[in-house]
Amino acid sequence: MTTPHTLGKDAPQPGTPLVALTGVAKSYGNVRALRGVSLEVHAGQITCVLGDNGAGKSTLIKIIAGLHPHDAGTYAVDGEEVRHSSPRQALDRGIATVYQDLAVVPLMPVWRNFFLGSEPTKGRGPLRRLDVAAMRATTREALARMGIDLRDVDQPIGTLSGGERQCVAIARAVHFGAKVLVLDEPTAALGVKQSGMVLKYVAAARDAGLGVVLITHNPHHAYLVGDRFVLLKRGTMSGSHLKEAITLDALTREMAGGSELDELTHELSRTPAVTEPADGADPETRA
Amino acid sequence: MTTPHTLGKDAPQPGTPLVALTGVAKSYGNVRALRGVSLEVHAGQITCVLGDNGAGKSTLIKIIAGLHPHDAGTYAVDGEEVRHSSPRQALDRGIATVYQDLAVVPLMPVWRNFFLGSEPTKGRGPLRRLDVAAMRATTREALARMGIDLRDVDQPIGTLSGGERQCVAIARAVHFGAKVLVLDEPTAALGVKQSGMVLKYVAAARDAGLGVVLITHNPHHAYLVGDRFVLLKRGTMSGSHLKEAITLDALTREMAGGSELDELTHELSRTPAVTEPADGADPETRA
Amino acid sequence: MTGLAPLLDPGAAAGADERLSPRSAARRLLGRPELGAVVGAVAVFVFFAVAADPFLHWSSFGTVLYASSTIGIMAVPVALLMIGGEFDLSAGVMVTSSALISSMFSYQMTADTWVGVGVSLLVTLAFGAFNGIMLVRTKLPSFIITLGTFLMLTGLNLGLTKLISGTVATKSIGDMEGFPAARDVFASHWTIGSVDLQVTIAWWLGLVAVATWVLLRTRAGNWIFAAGGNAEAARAVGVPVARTKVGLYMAVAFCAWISGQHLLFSFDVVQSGEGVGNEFLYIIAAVIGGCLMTGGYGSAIGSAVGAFIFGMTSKGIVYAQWNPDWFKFFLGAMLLLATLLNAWVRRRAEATA
Amino acid sequence: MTGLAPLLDPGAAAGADERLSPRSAARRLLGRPELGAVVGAVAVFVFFAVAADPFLHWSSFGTVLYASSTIGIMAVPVALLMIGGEFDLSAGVMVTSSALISSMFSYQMTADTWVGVGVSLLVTLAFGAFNGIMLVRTKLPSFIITLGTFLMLTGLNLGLTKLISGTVATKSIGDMEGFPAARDVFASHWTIGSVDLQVTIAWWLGLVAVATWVLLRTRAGNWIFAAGGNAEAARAVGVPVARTKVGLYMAVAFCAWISGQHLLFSFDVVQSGEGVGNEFLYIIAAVIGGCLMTGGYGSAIGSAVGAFIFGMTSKGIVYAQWNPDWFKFFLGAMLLLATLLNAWVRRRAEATA
Amino acid sequence: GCSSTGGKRAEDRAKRLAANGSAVNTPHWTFAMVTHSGAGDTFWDIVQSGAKQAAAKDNIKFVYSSSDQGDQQAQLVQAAIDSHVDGLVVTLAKPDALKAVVAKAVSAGIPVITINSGAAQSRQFGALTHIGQDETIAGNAVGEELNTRGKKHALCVLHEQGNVGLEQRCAGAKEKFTGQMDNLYVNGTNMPDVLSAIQAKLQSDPGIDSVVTLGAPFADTAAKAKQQAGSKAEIDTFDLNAQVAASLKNGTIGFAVDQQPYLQGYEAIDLLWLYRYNNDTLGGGQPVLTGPQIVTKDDADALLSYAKRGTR
Ligand SMILES: Nc1ncnc2c1ncn2[C@@H]1O[C@H](COP(=O)(O)OP(=O)(O)OP(=O)(O)O)[C@@H](O)[C@H]1O
Ligand SMILES: Nc1ncnc2c1ncn2[C@@H]1O[C@H](COP(=O)(O)OP(=O)(O)OP(=O)(O)O)[C@@H](O)[C@H]1O
Ligand SMILES: [Mg+2]
Ligand SMILES: [Mg+2]
Repeated sequence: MTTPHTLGKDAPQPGTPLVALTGVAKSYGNVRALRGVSLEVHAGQITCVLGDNGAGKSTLIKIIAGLHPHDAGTYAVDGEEVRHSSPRQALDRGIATVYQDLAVVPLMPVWRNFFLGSEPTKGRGPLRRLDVAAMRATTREALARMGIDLRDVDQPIGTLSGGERQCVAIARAVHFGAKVLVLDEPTAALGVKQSGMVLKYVAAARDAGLGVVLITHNPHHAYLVGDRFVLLKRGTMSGSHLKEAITLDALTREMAGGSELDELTHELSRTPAVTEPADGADPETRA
Repeated sequence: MTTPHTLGKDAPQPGTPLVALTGVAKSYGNVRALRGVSLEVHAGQITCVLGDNGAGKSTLIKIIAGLHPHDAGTYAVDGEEVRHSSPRQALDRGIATVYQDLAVVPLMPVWRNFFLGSEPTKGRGPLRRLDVAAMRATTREALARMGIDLRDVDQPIGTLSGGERQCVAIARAVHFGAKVLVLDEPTAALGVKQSGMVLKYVAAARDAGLGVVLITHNPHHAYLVGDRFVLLKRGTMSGSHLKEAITLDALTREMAGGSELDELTHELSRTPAVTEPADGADPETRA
Repeated sequence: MTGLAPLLDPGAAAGADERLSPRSAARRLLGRPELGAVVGAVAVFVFFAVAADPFLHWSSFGTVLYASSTIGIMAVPVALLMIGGEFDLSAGVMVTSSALISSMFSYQMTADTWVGVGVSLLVTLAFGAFNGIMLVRTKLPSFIITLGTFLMLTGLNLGLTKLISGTVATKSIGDMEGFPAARDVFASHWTIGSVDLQVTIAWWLGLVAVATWVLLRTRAGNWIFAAGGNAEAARAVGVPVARTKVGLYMAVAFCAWISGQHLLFSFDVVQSGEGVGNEFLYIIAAVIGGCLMTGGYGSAIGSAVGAFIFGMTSKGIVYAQWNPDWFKFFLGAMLLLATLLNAWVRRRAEATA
Repeated sequence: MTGLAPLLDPGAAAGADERLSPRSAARRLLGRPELGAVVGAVAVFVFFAVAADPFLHWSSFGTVLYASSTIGIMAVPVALLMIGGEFDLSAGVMVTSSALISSMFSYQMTADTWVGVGVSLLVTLAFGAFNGIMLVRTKLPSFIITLGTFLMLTGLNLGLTKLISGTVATKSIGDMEGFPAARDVFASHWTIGSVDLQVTIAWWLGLVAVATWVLLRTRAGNWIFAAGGNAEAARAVGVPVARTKVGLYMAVAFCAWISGQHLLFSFDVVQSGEGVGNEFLYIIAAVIGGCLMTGGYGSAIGSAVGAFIFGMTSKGIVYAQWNPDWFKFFLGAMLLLATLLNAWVRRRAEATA
Repeated sequence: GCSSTGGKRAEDRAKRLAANGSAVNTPHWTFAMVTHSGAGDTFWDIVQSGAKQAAAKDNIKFVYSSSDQGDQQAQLVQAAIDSHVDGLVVTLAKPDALKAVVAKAVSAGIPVITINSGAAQSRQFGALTHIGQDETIAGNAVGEELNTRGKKHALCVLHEQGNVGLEQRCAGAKEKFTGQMDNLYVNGTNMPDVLSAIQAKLQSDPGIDSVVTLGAPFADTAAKAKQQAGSKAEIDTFDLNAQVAASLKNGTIGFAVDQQPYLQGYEAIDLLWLYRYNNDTLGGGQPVLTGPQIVTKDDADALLSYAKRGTR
């Protein structure tokens, strides 16, 4: 699965991106979520996708993960054009994903969720069975290393806190990511310590030669680890930069669409600029 | 509903906290999620609740919001001891909440979700009906002011992006928050611009005399707007500080449990400290 | 407000959004849940108009409408209940119970039939309230609760009737006071030309209209959608979920009362064993009409279209005079095809809308 | 690994966690879904042991077990299907179809009965595959799809039987080759002392054991829980949801085949109208045993306990010789009480565990 | 592999089919029959066979429909009226439910004949005549036969709860029976349940000395239950089929009550034809009785072949 079989190419050329999207578009019914977006993921590099809420970042991720097929443009893995009809195919090509809505089954125990879809087995023939002990141990370990100390890997994942669930999803992707690791806002629900751990993991994955796609709203996080930055705006690409070509400040400004966090800081420490009472608009403007 | 009727007190004394929890505890089955936690929310102040993942922050919020009853300790609103058996009662006392899992109904249109549980009506008797036009207009406006420009307030909220959904929940709480505004990680899924807007709203609510409870993992955000900081650790209180008494650095250090973001920054820009390959533990450690 | 306006995205104020493909009004219409089912209904109609000669007679139309209305009256509250995320397996026998109570009370007490009708209303509503309260109190699945009521009502119907009347049917109350008036309300019919229109059709249409109004334009409607779509979230934002569900069960009971009185006043005598299994016809009608089994989505008009499709199909097969041994086979195949067509149309409409 | 260890919270390595209240082994046991149902079963047993003298005779025990097993055999795959988030309304008639095919094929082809049994297996599995494939292809709710198959199979059973046999029942195949051997497999019984144990009980227990193993210890089991708990999430992490669901429908078909062969070889002649309505008994057993109607939760053992509760109740009422007119009433009340008790026990166990 | 015994080939070998065409040249009229039967009922299956035989002979298009719910049956009659059929056969098990719609048919000029149940109302509703008799009368016959056989404690097995016809059969038997008679409801669409329920009843009450089933298919199951419960009760049944005939012959079943359903169907269609063709009515519109006939071991031989081809 890892070696492409396109005519005329025997192996991915050095420098061939692991994943390359060109001019990709996607509509949900009459909603055009994505138009003409291109992106490259290289081995040993972290590509950050940045953008406002609703810009289409998660949609892009879902195309890479094989959850949605793309409507237009091309999608190549190791230089070979593909069209995934299920996430399984992307997984089999070594692309592991953390979805923003996490993709966990609330009523199932943590360890079953961890290995869902890629369960290790032992035994043979009709006696082939889940390697439960290993599954439990690995889950506990992988989470502990992320700074999450679970009371009980047998508790339904739906009873974990938001951040704990997030960590399970990340640990799972890290565990199974063979070639490309795709993370949709992995640190959103995480504490300072856990965020740090996740960024460490991301960096470790990069250093192990994986290609990483990272979505985040935190420019500090992005600038800390990113090698290239793709900016989305209302479904289209509004920029693509290498780390060398941009400063943290410029990046933050681009992400905030012109307004600046410093300015905001300033504003918030003064008497309020917002004159509105908090319980809503005045009656005239209502309807 | 806003004036308490406890014997011997005619009106909340100046200085009486809007919401006061003392020694509150909560267990889920045999999981002790919270023990001996105390917290005060004062009018015109922002109380930040900080802590690791799984520390019990959301559980605390749910008790304030009336979603779960507390197992021990006391809960007083305006000095009057209460025991909410449903979120409706908390809402009627002027406590509006943004839940971490947002509490939206995916298949319902955005505007119906916005007003769910507190729908404005017009007409009388059997002709009493939803004021649909006003509901639509208010929703669109409230979101636009938050920097979210919705294509269609009639689309099911389940088809919005994560951040857009978050903004709907926040806008709703801000719209209905009469006295106390409780926000569980409101900026987690938000972009730089939207986060700024939310913090502005929070500040505006404070300045309008509301008491605010804010949960966040971002020490910058917390320090920017918070007046007092309550730190939770593994279900118990590990500290409570006024803004005057703590610096941003100290706060960050406390939140990160000793390790520091700066240190991390340093670490990440070096060659990796994590020696592990990204695809998991070595076989020996597994079972 | 004004202070924040400049922060707004410039594109927002402009009416058209570049992120939307243009979408015609006709397409919008096709996207509506109930109008998908209408396509299925039209297809079934055309099919039988061709396949069964008598199907196009005006008198047959009256029969088909009547058959649809008897299912449709119950399909309306059952659809609301399904939107609210619950089931009612006792709906079918509750109709019979309601008729039995009315008949037996009037007869045994030698009371004016209207008294029996009133008592029946109260008792039937109590059954509904029992279902609802048990559900919200015990938090057991509605399938179990209403299955229990279903079995108990079935037993009660038979046991009480035999105890009181000595046979499995009630005694005739046709000669009692108030009977003609009550018959006018629940079981009269008008003859327009050669078409015989039963009053149940009016009840049906009225209920559909009221239910549609409630669903789309009242707070209760909002709560019904929310209770079915995500009960936890609804509770969290202050929706009285328990009260909404109890109300829905009582709505089912109310319509069961109407249907029961129709049964009584059109046939005068009630068979205690009937009604079993009809609950599924109501659910079928609601589901064909686009209600989700999992709650949170559907419409009252859809349930009416579903009942109409079912009525047309089951009577159309009779009019077509196909081999009755295969009746169920044809019924199943037609329903499946109609629903498939409906789903296909809806998906097309959504994809290209 | 070692490099990260110091970051671990100090409390982690220690076995006991201060955030957990101590919890006894007995309490843990009570927390299991199926063991909640067991309490209901024990209560029903004790009740009838007191209320009905003959209930405690060994021979009665055999009868109750037989009644439970005929429901239980089908309740197992139906429970798995419900855990996987789907329904099968065609399960009841499919049993009859399977028996009819086997009988009619052997008779019409004058073939060894084993050939008929084999053909029946293939055709029944094809029905199951049809249900599953239609479901995953059309994305319609399983209620509608299997309702369609239910009606079509009901029609087919009657239509084909009349077409081929000329009457509503099959011809006797008791004198054909292979019949005795097949009867030994599907419909024999052993007499141990005064207890008559039917072979279906062995089939039942075997199926429960296999299903439990599959659910808890195989990948397929993990996928079943995931498909029912959150199909979208399962698909996203690479679970072959469609394949899993088709497989579940085929499992239902397989057990329908076993039940069908039992029907054929114990009664020799098959009535084409049989089986209608039994699908609900299977669902009832699964739900009493703790399966969630919404999927993602339940157990095979639970379905067995549910079938046993149902078998004890329905036969216990006969042994108690209560007024048969009220049979359904008692049945409903007992089922409701057993489930309530079960839910209550479970909630207590969870709250204090 | 092939079976050398039994099966279709054996049947074919034995079967001599006479080709039959219609014997008359009247127009191709359509006659409808609407009954209160559930789907797949053996009794009504034989009624249909008789009707079809007569229809073939008389050049009639025969249309059958049925529903066990009164209001549904009325709707089916209405559908027949809408289709302008030339003759109508109905059962009046639930006379009140059908009263209005039968009157409608009569006023639309459709000749109506009632069969099976409804002898009392037939005339009053405007039907030409009634063929067959009340289930109560058949029940009475069973009660009397049980008396003559010296039975003391009988069990009446109803395979459907709330079914009027079945209730009448049991009530009729109880009326004439001098011993004690219990009712037992079983789920007729679930044969294993029928088996275990009868077995449970026999185990709980060893005094039962006769079991009366209300449909032929349940007689064999009752016999099985009796054997497994170790009871000595005699099995008797309403209606006939091949198994019952065979069991009568080998003594597993004591007696069966036959209403000659074939005759009910055949005569109804034939009389309708006669009425349309020649304005004939039989017996001045008095009910024509088709039974009840008690059949025992002595009649079994003759009946077996008829039952096998589905006409008895
Ligand atoms: N319904 C439940 N059943 C059992 N345990 C639960 C339940 N809800 C929460 N918990 C447990 O209680 C603890 C506190 O959870 P809570 O959601 O309050 O954490 P939190 O501080 O909000 O974390 P985060 O920052 O990750 O959102 C967690 O360890 C969680 O596993
Ligand atoms: N299933 C869907 N049906 C219709 N519209 C959708 C659907 N999913 C997403 N959208 C729309 O497509 C746009 C892009 O959504 P997407 O989730 O990709 O945004 P995002 O960049 O990930 O935002 P966020 O940062 O808030 O997560 C949004 O405006 C959203 O409303
Ligand atoms: Mg997103
Ligand atoms: Mg939380």
